[in-house]
Amino acid sequence: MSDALILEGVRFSYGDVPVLAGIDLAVPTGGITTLMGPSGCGKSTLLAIVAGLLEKDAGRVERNFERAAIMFQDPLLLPWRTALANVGFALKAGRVPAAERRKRAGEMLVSVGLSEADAEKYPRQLSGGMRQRVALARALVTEPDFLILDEPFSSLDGDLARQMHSLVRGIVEERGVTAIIVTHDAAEAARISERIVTLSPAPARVAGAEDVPGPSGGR
Amino acid sequence: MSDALILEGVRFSYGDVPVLAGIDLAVPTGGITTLMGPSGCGKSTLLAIVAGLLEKDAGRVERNFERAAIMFQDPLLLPWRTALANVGFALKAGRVPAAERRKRAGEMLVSVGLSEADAEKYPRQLSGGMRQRVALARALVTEPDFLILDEPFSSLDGDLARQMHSLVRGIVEERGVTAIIVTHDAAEAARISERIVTLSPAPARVAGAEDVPGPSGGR
Amino acid sequence: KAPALAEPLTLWGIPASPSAVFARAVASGAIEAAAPGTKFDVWKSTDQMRAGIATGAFKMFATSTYAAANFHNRGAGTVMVNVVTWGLLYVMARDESIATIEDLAGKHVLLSNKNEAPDLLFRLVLGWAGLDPDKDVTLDYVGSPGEAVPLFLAGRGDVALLHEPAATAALMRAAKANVPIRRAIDITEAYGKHTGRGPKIPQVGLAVSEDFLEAHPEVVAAVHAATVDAGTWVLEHQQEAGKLTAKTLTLPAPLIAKSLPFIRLSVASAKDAREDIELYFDNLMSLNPAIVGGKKPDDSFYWG
Amino acid sequence: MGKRADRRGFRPVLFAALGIALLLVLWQVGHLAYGSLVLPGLGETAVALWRMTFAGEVGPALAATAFHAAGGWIVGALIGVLAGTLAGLVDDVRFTLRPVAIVLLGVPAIAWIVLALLWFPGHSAVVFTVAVVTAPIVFAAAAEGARSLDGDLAKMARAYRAPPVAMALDVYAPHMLSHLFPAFTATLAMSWKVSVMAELLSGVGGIGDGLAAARARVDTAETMAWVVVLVAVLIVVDRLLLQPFQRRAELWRETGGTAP
Amino acid sequence: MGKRADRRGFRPVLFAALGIALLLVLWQVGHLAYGSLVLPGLGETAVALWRMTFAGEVGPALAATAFHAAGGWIVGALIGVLAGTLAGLVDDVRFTLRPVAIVLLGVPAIAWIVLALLWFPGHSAVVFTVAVVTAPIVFAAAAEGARSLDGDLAKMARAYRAPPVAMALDVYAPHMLSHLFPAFTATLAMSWKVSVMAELLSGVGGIGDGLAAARARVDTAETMAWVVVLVAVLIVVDRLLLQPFQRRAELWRETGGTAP
Ligand SMILES: Nc1ncnc2c1ncn2[C@@H]1O[C@H](COP(=O)(O)OP(=O)(O)OP(=O)(O)O)[C@@H](O)[C@H]1O
Ligand SMILES: Nc1ncnc2c1ncn2[C@@H]1O[C@H](COP(=O)(O)OP(=O)(O)OP(=O)(O)O)[C@@H](O)[C@H]1O
Ligand SMILES: [Mg+2]
Ligand SMILES: [Mg+2]
Repeated sequence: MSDALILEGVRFSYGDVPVLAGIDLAVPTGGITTLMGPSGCGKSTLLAIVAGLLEKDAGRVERNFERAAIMFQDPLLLPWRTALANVGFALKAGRVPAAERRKRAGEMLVSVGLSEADAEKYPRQLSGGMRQRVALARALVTEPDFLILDEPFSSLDGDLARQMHSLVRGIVEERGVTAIIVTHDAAEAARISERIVTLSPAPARVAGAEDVPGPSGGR
Repeated sequence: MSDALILEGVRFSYGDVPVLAGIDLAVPTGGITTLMGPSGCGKSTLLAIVAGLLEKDAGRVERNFERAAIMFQDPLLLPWRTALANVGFALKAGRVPAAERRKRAGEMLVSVGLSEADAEKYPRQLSGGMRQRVALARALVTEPDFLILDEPFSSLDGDLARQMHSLVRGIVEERGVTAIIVTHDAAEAARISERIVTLSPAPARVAGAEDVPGPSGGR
Repeated sequence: KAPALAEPLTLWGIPASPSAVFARAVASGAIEAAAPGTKFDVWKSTDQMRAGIATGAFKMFATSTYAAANFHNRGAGTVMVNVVTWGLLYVMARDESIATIEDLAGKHVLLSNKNEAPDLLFRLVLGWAGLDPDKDVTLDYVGSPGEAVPLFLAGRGDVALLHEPAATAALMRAAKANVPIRRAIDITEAYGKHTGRGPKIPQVGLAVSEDFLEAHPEVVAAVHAATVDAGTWVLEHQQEAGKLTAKTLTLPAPLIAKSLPFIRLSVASAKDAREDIELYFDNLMSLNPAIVGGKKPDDSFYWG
Repeated sequence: MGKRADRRGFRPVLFAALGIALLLVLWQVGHLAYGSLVLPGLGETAVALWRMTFAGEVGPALAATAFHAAGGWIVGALIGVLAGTLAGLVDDVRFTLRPVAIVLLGVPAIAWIVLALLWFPGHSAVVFTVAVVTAPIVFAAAAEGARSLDGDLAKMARAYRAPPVAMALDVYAPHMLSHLFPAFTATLAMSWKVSVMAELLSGVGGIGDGLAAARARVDTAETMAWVVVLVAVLIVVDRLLLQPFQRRAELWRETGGTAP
Repeated sequence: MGKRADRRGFRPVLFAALGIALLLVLWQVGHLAYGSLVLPGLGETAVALWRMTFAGEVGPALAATAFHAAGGWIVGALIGVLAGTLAGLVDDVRFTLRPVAIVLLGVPAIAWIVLALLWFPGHSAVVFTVAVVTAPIVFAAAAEGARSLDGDLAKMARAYRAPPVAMALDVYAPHMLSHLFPAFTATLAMSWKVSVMAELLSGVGGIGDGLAAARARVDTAETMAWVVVLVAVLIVVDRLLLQPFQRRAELWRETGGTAP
């Protein structure tokens, strides 16, 4: 099995403050890799580099995927667009016609558990967990082959979190998507992912990478 | 033991959409009550009513405390102020002199695990978990007798979350503070609180309220 | 025979009562033979005139003599054809006691257009009467008669220096509002007394662009001749002249008509008026040489 | 619901009327204090307005000035928005254009009206003058709007490879409108004043001519009548064009506005 | 670090110089195309400026105009900020003041300069005129700034019972400055133009007088020299006063600006 993502000696600093002190990581194609590590160690920064939003200072990044979608730690919804329009926004890159955009966005919102009434709400009218799910829907709707999710389930109650786990796992398994997910919940990591990568405190290195026995069996 | 907070038949709706359909709740003075419930059921709304930020449509709210401090679900930091100044901002109501403000804010930031360098950073230079801790520090620094925390530990890694649990428990026990904390993590709730109140899906009612056996023993 | 005009000529008047002469000159049809289709219009601001001169769109236009000299000296090719009006500047007063320049001592004078000819003329006659313009009177400048008149009528200042038709407009408005004001001093009289040449200040006339003059001397001659006749006609038919000019000038006909006796209408070719013009320039230059462009214009400035 | 309906319909009109009434009262007080020569009364002004309207003076002048003001405003606002957005996004462009904007704003019209008349004879000189006043004010607002956009939202949009149109319409425009609207309101109101002044200087007709004529014959009632015409048009344009547009653009801020 | 230093020091000046050079080139081209009567050359203007400076004409006129412009601007900006903030926070106040602002913006100065001259004789008439132009533009920006403040931040501040001063300084001001700065820049630049025009109308001295005198004798070189003085002062004021202030106020946006 080839690797969807290879990082070699990736370094990064904000100004003079080093955050990533040489990250070596290979993410195999297909399946879920979870990323853990103490708060402020550089997980979000690493994801931004993987997504190409930040330029590494040194090292090598090899991306063997076509279409990545990222869900940020903050929902980052457009405050002046409804939930539906926010999800549809992600489809604008693909020049999807407007009607089709609405349809697919609406379906995806249903998948993450939002009602039709909620779909017409503006972000400030949504609860924290609902905003998080809109952001998740926005990432999923683009049908990416590489998913980058930064703490996607942190504001969801247990039941809903489990529903979202199976949604994501379902997509990963059906379409052979590779996903890299940041979480602070060890149980969650064990339940959904094939592999857990742990970062050390900043300046971060990979402190450990272990395969989860019977990955999707835990669900 | 008297109750710090009593809600009777509290109702609230956003426009025509009912969110709280008659909440009856009594929070005893001292100790921690956790509030759980599905995403979007109205927990944050309830807290806003308790804090006096939203006006109930009907029902009775009795507040037997002097000084409440609230930590919102979003950190809501002032983007143009450093972490230190954001924490110090909470002290401006008490007409605390500037030097004293800086001192107390700095100490509280240390308690939530932020370094002196981090204290001088603007919110956008902080990681998600760090912002959450600044918001927590801002709530704690005012030395309230009633603490309202909306998902205060959701973006923190396990170790840090446990540190913050003991910080909050310490304050609650030492100063006899009453706290009401929203969380989605049942284990966390069991570990830190004396009582768990569960809300039903919106329009929300109290679905259950159970005492945790040996509350602080779990730590 | 000279070539026909490429396009019909426009005779540009100044925005004041003397334009009645040009309106009549065009309306009389006397120019038709030489320049068929000639129209009469009025420029609104000196900027418009300057732009017209720069582009050559203004071929024949009324302007003050010193401005024409200034343009001439700056190489804009401006030639003075004639002088139409010979003094239209007055001191208006509320007070019966003011009759001569000397009476202005210690008074508060409201006046407009600082540094322009009216201002300079007033300073001249004050000086000749032994008054220091900066010490013996208080000069209160505003931008234009548009501000000076209402302020004066509202009680600001002891006297106001106004030229026609603002002076007449002020009188008419004052009559309506029952404010007693009167034409107290004729500046032109004072000027004439000092120069010894009579009450004659060659203030406004018709100018022509050099290029146009070269190409169509006969048109210029015809226009001048028509202006001379029009001058006489206007003095004899003041009411009609007022009506004729009212629309273009956007002033009421009665106002124009009432103002006409006070502008010393008399058309003389620039060459005939040269002595008076040069004397006028000498006087202006004694206060501010730059007003005519630093020197008196040469012979080519005077047509006739 | 009831409260929101109030906000849209009846209340704004009521309070706008209050503002206008306030001005009218001040005006009448001024008239009583200073007399007709300085400030004519409401009555005489109304009479003058009536007469002018029936004499057919108002219509054509209004049309001419409206054309000058609207034309200049549209041109100026367009240039201002484009240049300003660019300046907000690219620092160096901002550094370069800032002195240019200051020059355009700081140099009085009389200093270049002749040039304007040469370049654009007749009406276009007035249009140009209005555009020159409008553009730099809109430019400054647009530049700050583009600059102050939440960097994270832009980052998000880039991550989703939003095409330029989507970037402009979904990400930048809604944020920038909040900066642009005040500039639009201000310049729209100013455009009429500026075009009146430019009409006076360039002699191309419009309300400026009427105003100058009224002043020349010291007819203060007629002068005020022209001012009333001007202001009435401005308030109507603001109310019927700008405000509804602004309300629609800012809907997202208000909906469900029962929040504290 | 290096990049940030560039942003602050050298680069802005370089590109501002580029903008100014561009204007100068355009000017000279205009001169060559139209001749001195319309637009004097750089050389003649420099000579005229030199002469005027040494004749001691520039200094006092500049001082007078600076006093008018600065005085009027400060008064107008203050009123605009206060009234605008109030209008942004209270809907009904906004509805009431909006037509007032439009009237102030839309009525040409010649329509009320007589009144201004009666109320405020001498210099204060000019100061008043500048304030009247400044206030409504700042008002509009301030109103929108106060209106568009993140409601959640205000809610947070209220929850912490922030005293009014803290509310103003920590919550509202930093957000509003982003709306106010463009309005400040624009009105500051305009204030000089307006005060020159008002000086022309009211004859109280200052650059307006000089400009009028130069125009009266069709001395285009001297006219341009006055304009150059005006613009130079504006650019220097903007650079030394407004820009550093703005940079400090917006520091939080940029710090650590290596982010994408
Ligand atoms: N400003 C608002 N206007 C309209 N509806 C709102 C507004 N704020 C919240 N709501 C609605 O009220 C309901 C409850 O929201 P609330 O934020 O209280 O939920 P919550 O229990 O805190 O959820 P979460 O666990 O996701 O944070 C949601 O359905 C939401 O859409
Ligand atoms: N724009 C920035 N400028 C300067 N420093 C930054 C910036 N963004 C992040 N940092 C710093 O980089 C470090 C890593 O931040 P990052 O957001 O990657 O952490 P994280 O691992 O995602 O933490 P968390 O679990 O709390 O989200 C932190 O110390 C933070 O202060
Ligand atoms: Mg993070
Ligand atoms: Mg919530």
